[in-house]
Amino acid sequence: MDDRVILRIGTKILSPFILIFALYVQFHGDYGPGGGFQAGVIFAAAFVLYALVFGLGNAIKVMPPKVAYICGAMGVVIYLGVGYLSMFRGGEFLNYSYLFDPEHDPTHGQHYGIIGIELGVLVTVFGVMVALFYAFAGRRRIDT
Amino acid sequence: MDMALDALSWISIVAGLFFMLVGTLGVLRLPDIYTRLHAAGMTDTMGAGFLILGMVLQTVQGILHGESTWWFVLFRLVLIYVFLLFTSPIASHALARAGLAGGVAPWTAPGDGDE
Amino acid sequence: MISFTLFNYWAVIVLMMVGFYTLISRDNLVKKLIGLNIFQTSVIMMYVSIGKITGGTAPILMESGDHGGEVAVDAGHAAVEVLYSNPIPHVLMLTAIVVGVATLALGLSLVVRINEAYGTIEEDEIARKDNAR
Amino acid sequence: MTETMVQLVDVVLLVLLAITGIAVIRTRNLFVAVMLAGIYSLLSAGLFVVMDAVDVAFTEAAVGAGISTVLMLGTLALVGYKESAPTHKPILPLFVVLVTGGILVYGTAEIPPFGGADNPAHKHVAAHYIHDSEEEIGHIPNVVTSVLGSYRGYDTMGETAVIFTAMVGVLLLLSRGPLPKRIFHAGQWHTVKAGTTREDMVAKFGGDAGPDETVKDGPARTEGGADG
Repeated sequence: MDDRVILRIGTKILSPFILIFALYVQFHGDYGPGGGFQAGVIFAAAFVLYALVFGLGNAIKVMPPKVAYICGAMGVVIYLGVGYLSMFRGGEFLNYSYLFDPEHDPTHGQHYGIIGIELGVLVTVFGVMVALFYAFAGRRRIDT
Repeated sequence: MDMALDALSWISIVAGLFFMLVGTLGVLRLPDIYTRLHAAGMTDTMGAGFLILGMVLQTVQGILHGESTWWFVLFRLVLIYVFLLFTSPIASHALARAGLAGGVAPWTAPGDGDE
Repeated sequence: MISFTLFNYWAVIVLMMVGFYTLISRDNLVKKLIGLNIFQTSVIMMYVSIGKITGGTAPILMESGDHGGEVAVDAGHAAVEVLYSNPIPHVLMLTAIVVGVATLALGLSLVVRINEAYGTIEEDEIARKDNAR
Repeated sequence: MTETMVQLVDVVLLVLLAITGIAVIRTRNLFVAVMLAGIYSLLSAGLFVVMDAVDVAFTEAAVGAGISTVLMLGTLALVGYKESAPTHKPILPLFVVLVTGGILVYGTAEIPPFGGADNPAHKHVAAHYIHDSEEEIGHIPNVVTSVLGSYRGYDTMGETAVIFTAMVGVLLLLSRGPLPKRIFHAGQWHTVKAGTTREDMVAKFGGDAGPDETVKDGPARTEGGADG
């Protein structure tokens, strides 16, 4: 092990709080500033911090690039899935009012629809940001 | 009571601004990265600390006036300070390490130390 | 204030032109991308300042006494109308920022590839090497 | 009183932004330029808070000042920190910029005053969103979220797809992709034979030891970022 004790311990203490803060931003987005984009970036920032302190090799063990790529694609699928779900329930594409029964309160469906698509945005942004960081940091430099 | 809290809060906010100013001057005037980090670290702990203390006093005043939801604001302010206590020294430490790894020799006064 | 009515727009245009100048006058590709970034941020500022309403507050609806904001302050006259800034530019610019970082990443990766092929990221040197081929 | 103070903060932030922008133009150390770009993003986030756009400010602080800076530093670790001296006279770009800026300023004469509550921009659907979203979308106090998620869900969907596409593009360009057909090294072009790996080229021409080193000390390898 190297001698960077303060950095390693500090990262280990802070990382879970960064992740929790990202989730807070995600789910508090209905009531205050925040939402999927910001939460995704903050979620990714925790992994970037980990990679900076522990090295890219260890970060790849924690979060393989493939998982990041799949996350990036999965978010779009979740988003489209919510849209198609409301379509199959009898409404228009992305009309969340139809997510529940037509007699049901339409605002209920709207609320869950927004939570669903925000989740999709979170997953995509998180995956894309981590993948971008890996792409740039994992590149080997050829001297020219 | 109100007056006292308000005055205390403003005093600590002004003190925070003073420390911020001194820290900024230090960053601008000091000779090398390590001494500048020293000044910047003071900005974070003392300056931001006093500013948050001032805001906490304002929040306490609100709570005394029966604003029950301001407890959350107080809680968040305390959390912010706790995280500042963690992140600021770690960031300074990381920067100083990076400077050392990058081969920046610490500045010494002319004619002092190196012969 | 001295005719503050349009000052904000003018200042934002100045920032925009600073970014534009960086973009067209520098040869270094990374510097060009930084200039593009500044330009883009200034455009976002332009939109956001169109959405601002003087005396307004952030478009987060508040119920009386719940968030301790404007309504609570004006508790004396009960049903006071809270003025909210226009949320539409905020929504549009929110997406623009994230798209901006996506395009920036794409541009930076192109810069990395150009550097690998040419060994430089200065535009005139790249042109010179192309001609010397 | 408060409005005057808000305008004061606004002016101070705009002046600081202009100073930062001009410093970006003047510096020749790319590391410093990237750091100044991060400062620019953070200052503009402050400006967005002043202009009541808290969501935009949050995004700008997280994305513009955070991830953009990290990506640019990652690039600088691969391409180097020095910018060569400008070779052209700045007269033509300056002329273009001044003319464009002049035209834009001339165009602002038709813009309604800053901050007016009766501006046309606030008359169309914005009032509807603010007044009726509580009823139509349910209890979501943040209007930006309900507009982003529900009223303008298509926008957000396309935008999610755009960043996904950007990831695909960057991965195609950067992740273990094929080497360029020719590489410029030591004053001449070298043809890269088919089947040569990146490791072979690093062994032949020199380069970084591996991914780990690139990350660990990459941005730290400037001269402390100190230039004046």
